[in-house]
Amino acid sequence: MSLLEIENLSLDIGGTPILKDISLSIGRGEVMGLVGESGSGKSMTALAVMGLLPHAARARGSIMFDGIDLVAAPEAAMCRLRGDDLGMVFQEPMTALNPVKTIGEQVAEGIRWHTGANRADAETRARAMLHRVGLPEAQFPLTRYPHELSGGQRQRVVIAIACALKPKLLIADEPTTALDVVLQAQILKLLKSLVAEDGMSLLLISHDLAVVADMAERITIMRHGEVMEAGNTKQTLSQRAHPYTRQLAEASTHVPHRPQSPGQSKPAPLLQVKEVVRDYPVRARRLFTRPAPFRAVDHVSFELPAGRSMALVGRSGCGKSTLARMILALDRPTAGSIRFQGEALEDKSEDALRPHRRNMQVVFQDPYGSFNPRHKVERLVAEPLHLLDRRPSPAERRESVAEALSQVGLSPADMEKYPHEFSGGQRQRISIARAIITRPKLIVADEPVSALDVSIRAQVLDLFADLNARLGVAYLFITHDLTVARAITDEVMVMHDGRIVERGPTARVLHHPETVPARALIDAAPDLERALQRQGAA
Amino acid sequence: MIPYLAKRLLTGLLTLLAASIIVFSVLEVLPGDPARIMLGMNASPEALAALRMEMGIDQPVLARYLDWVAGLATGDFGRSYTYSTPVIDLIAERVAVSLPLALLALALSTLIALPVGVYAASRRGTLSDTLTMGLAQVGVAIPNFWFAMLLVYVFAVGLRLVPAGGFPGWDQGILQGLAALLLPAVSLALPQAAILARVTRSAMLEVLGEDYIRTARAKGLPRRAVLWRHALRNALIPVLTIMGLQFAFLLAGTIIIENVFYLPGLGRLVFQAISQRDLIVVEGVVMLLVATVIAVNMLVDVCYAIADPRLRTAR
Amino acid sequence: MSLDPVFIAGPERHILRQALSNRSFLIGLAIVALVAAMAIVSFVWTPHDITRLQVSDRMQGLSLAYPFGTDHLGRDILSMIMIGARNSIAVAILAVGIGIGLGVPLGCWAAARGGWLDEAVMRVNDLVFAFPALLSAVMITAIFGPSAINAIIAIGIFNVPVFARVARAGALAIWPREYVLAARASGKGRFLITVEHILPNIASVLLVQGTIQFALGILAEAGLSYLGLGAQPPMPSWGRMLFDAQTRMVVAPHLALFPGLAIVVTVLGLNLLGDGLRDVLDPRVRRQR
Amino acid sequence: MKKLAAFLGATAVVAAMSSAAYAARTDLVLGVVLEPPHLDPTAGAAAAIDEIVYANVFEGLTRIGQNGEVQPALAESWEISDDGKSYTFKLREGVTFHDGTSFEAEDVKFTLERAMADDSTNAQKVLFSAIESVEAVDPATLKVTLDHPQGSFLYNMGWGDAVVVAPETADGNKEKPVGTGPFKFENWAKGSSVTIVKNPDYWGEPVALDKAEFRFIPDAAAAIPALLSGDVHAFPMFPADAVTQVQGDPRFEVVIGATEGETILATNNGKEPFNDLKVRQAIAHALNRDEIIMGASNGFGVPIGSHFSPANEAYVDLTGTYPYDVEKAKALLAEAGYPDGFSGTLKLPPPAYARQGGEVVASQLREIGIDLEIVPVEWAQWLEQVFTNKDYDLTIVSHTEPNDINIYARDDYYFNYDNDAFDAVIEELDRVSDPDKRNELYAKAQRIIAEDAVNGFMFQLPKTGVWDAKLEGMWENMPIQANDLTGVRWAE
Repeated sequence: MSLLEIENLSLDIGGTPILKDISLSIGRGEVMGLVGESGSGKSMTALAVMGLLPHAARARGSIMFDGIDLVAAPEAAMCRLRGDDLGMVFQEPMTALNPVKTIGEQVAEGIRWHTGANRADAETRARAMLHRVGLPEAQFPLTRYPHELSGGQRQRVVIAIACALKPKLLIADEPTTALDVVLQAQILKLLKSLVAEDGMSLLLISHDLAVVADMAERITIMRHGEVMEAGNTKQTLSQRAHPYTRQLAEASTHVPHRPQSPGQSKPAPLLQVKEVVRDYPVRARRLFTRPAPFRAVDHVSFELPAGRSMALVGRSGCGKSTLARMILALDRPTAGSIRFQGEALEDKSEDALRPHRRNMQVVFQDPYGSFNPRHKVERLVAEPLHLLDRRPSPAERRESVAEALSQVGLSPADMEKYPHEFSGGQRQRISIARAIITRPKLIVADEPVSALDVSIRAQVLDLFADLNARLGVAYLFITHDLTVARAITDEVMVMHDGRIVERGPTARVLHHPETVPARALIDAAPDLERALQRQGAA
Repeated sequence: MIPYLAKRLLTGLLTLLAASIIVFSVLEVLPGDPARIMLGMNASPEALAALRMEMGIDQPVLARYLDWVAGLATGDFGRSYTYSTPVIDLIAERVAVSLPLALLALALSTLIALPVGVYAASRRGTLSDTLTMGLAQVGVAIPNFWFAMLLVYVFAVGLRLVPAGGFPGWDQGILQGLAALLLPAVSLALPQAAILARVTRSAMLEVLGEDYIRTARAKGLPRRAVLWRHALRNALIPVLTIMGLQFAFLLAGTIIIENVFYLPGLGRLVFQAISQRDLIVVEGVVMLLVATVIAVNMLVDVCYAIADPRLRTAR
Repeated sequence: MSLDPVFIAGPERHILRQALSNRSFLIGLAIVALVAAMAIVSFVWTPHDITRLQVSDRMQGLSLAYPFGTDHLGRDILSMIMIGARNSIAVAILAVGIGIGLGVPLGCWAAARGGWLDEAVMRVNDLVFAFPALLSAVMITAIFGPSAINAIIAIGIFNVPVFARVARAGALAIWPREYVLAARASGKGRFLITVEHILPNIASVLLVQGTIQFALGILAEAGLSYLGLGAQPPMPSWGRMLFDAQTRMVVAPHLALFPGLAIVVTVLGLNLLGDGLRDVLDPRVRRQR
Repeated sequence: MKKLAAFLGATAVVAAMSSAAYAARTDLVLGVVLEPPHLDPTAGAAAAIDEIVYANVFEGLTRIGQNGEVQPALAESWEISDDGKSYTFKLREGVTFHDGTSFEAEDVKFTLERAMADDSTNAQKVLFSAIESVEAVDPATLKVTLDHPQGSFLYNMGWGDAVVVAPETADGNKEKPVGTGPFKFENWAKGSSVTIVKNPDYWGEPVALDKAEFRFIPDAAAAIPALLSGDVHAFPMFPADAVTQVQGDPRFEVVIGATEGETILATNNGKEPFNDLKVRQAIAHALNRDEIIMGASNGFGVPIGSHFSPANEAYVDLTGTYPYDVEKAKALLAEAGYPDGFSGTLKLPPPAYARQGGEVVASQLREIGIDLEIVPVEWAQWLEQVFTNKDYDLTIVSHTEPNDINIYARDDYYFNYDNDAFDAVIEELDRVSDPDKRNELYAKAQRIIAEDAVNGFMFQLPKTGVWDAKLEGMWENMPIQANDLTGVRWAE
């Protein structure tokens, strides 16, 4: 008999149906992957199991866990199960821990609550558990507060809390989505070993097929609150019997078609970065001693030829976004020079920058945050027209906006709408339309697709490739995601601790990394094909 | 934390200096002659001049300012024009009423507001939440002096439970003193409690939506334990902010209540000193109140750091 | 993955629909509209002429001719409350106007420039905050003499740092947003960005704070008039009516009852309106519901 | 909740205990409106000083009795020379100050010379202006020589500003007054109360009270609950508005007496259009005194037609000089060249009689077309703007100094009134000491200013005393600013 048996689970929140007749089972000691894009209902399924649904939610059907129906169980019974037999790890490690309690208290709390152990015993067990998740007491005493730990370390604490009492079922809801690839690999490894050692069952929820393919024996694919397909991981993902499964799998390995990079001859450099340094002051912790500044960018030099597409890859916090902001002249370097079209930017006034800004635009990561929600699309897309020396008439303005919108595959009629009326992918298209309206020579794109679902990401990448070919615009992609680099760049630079450690043609760097940081990034990157091969070998 | 506090102390002192200039120059333009007020309609010019010299207000402005600031720095607030006693003694007598009153009111308001706010937050959306918060809304809207008038007529005049006003002095016994401060404290505290309860509730609601609350629930803690062990302490920051503001208000903003209950507090001292043009007293009290606000703000900051470990290192 | 975040504000009809289904907004709006209507009607009509004293009719109880009775000089209380509403509303609105007019530009400026200027503006703010408000108002009126205008100034001055803080905090939260970066990348200066992007997005917070300060302004005005520092006779004000009433509370409690209720109801209405607006406009609260 | 109830219970017990000791008491709590700035009556004008210390702590050569009559005090008797310039006082013997030092003629000499000195801060220096020299003949005899006869000299010596102080303690009287009276100063809780206790070494008849506390209750509204709750036993000047609230209550006695306070609509006679007699007459005709009294002091107070107290034997009723007549007033205004009226300001000091009376006056003058802007002022501003700088049109104020009709003769007084005939009457008054002749002159003076309508004469400020019905011996009238407690006792 399986440990968890969900049968015909339906759920609605305030009358809106969220889950429709979900059925799913997990055996003892089994790892089940639950995959779906946003809005597929995978997180709600997890919360339903935990009994932590929002107030207005109504569930029907049954969730049998170890012989108990969780849908019907009273709150007191659920409290006994949660943290003891059921553990859960959440997506956002930065906010999942109570900031005012030490990590020791937070791990020990569940132990004391369920076992009635005294403080000392609970702390001993907490200490042991933290050691197991890779936080040995020597470096991470129980008295540490969450804010003193990094994101990856915090996620380890959350895992320690969830696994402290060796639950029968561990639910991990996108446990690595907020972390960079290297940390992701480490956390996944940790989860794998804990599950194996303690014989726990694991329900791993992810939007990333590659992650699941690497971890799970069986997989369930959800969409719009319904189960599309379920079965053995390797089989399901290799055969791709269900059209949606196929769509997902293909999208996650999608490489846009690009005409051969324009001319092998070296065009003139569009952007030249020389010995750029950016320091940030650090707040004094002690009176009278001024701490050394934090160096975010450390003597970086490179050139970007016109019309080329280049990736700047690195782990979070390596300084790549700071560098991008300096290139965009939104921030000034502490030392060094940035030349665009042959002219230095770093000492120009805002007025003198105008002609350069016209030729250099930006696309941001967050398609939600990059628009003023109170403006219509027309005004949003037309914003850079402000840079033109001659103000266009309203009619000309509308014409330009219409043209830009059609170039990104939207209808000119969309300019009358507000941004919230669009989906995430469409919004990223609007942001690209805004970036190309002044016909720039360079677009700096800061993680332009990492917030998008896989199928939409593929479409947006296609659009980037297409614009590169048609308009000859050069790209600088800032990303931690190697699939993006692989898909549409000619060259890759790997950044680590403020320095560029490796640089070369994309294929060469991705297949034969020469430096340790580059290799770490590439090894850690989830890859569906490789994962399936490994699954086959196992 | 320590360098941060040192910086705060320094800006606090600068603020005080700026305040002293403002207060002094504002009162300098205040029309009215303190000597004339003392001696009244029939005073002869010589008598007026003699009194002005006695008060020291015949000196030039700058000399008087420097004299006064130098005095402040050494704890000498000068001598009252009208009472001709040291200002510091006058203030000390009044603080002995105002401070206990403010503390009593703050304690009452906190004791009422915190449980009510937490309770309402934990019962969000229910009838009892709607009712308590509705009452709190009304409480916020009641002018405290009107409330005080009603309280006096019910509890002092009608039921004769407590004195209608006045203050017997602490030497008449602690209990007597507290009895005299009870009604004023209640009338000050209730509107404040209504505000604080609303702040507590919304701070709690905000915290209850945080991820770590879900983590705590996932550990198997029941709602009540989560509420008191995890949510309350995190909700304290906005609550502390409001309490700091309220304390400053209670110490200085009670003129009206002091009038209704004819309590010899700081507010009435200033009010009276303004009308008698006893400027040096006004200046002294205002400086003291400004200093108190600065000190309370710093204290609140320290409380923040106690409540939230992130602030111990972040600053 | 999380659900779509609710947007700060969409097109206005969206908000209107939200507002019309919000209970506190509706009740608050109704009360405030009633008080405003009373004030407006009083310009053209009141039940009695309160500039003509009928001392012989003094301190009458409730009757058909005088629904709320008469005061110690024989004036109709209802008429006085109606005209007093004018005074309360005018003082509070203008005081809020001073606060917004000075505080918002100051706060936005501080947020846009940052650095020492920000520091300086905020320190001046702290300085004003450190002054005991009511006492300072008493001093201000002692210098310039008691009048409605000076009450407005005294209350308004203390509104400035409130709005400066709110505007600055709001602006500081908007500045790092990507659409501001995009606007900067489009070459827009601080002023233009503040006008086009910052102000519209902090408007809702300011509106909510505005209703709160409005309510506080009415209470403050009542307090000042009670101390005799607000509007002067023959212009009636609620606070002074309470002051006049309290020596007569035993024989004529209605004198204190109606002006007090007028204050409570008006402030309550404004606070409900503010709460409702916050629910409708602030996405964070809305998500919690 | 239980704890709260227990706490309330405890406070109730405390309250009950404090009112339990009720039988045959010898203590008294008196409510007074203003806190004095200090307690030296010879160095300040504030009535609040005299209201506490006069006759209780300090005594002068003479004293003013309950009905305004001059009585012997520290001077047992006196002789006046025939030319009226020389007064020989026989002083009481065996009198000591509260600090134990004995009272002698030298003390009086010191007192008078201190008040007359150039650097004197005595608020009523004019009282001593006639004195030429003071001589201590022997410890019990004092001779005062005047440079001209002064009919009011003995009365002047009865003022609070003329009380006798000891040279040893004079400088400390502001904080710790030392006098010869039946009560000794005990304690001053600033902002709250002054306490005086019985002086066991008093020369005269010992007082019945052991202890009296003057509690400061500036707010009219607070006075009522203080009285009703039994916190305060007596208010010599209860807020007039509030008297109605206790009038029917058998626990209290309400006594409406007279003060020396002529409440007038003071007029700037030196300023257009008020320098025109017709305008002033128009104003006089427009004032309805009954309504004003009703509005200003709850109907208490006697209408007056001139600047003189109805309690005084020289009083002449002149209220009919310019009777209330709106049509006549309008006609006079038209005659004066203001058929459509004019506008002006009405400056009102803080007391209720002024603020509330002002609203009524403004409303009445509006009837004849005079549109007044009400400008409330603090006393400080009133003294500066109105009294000193004469920057005003109209103001309402009560002149509480006794027998002060002579202010109309003063040059440069804030009324800006100048009438030689009136000045002559006052000059004569100063020299004449024959009572009949004096009364005649007083009547003449009253008529002149009434006919000139110098000010709007409204009413005599009432003394609205309210006290516990078991209290005896409280003063009914207030001929001077004082709360003489020498005769006050609790009924058995």
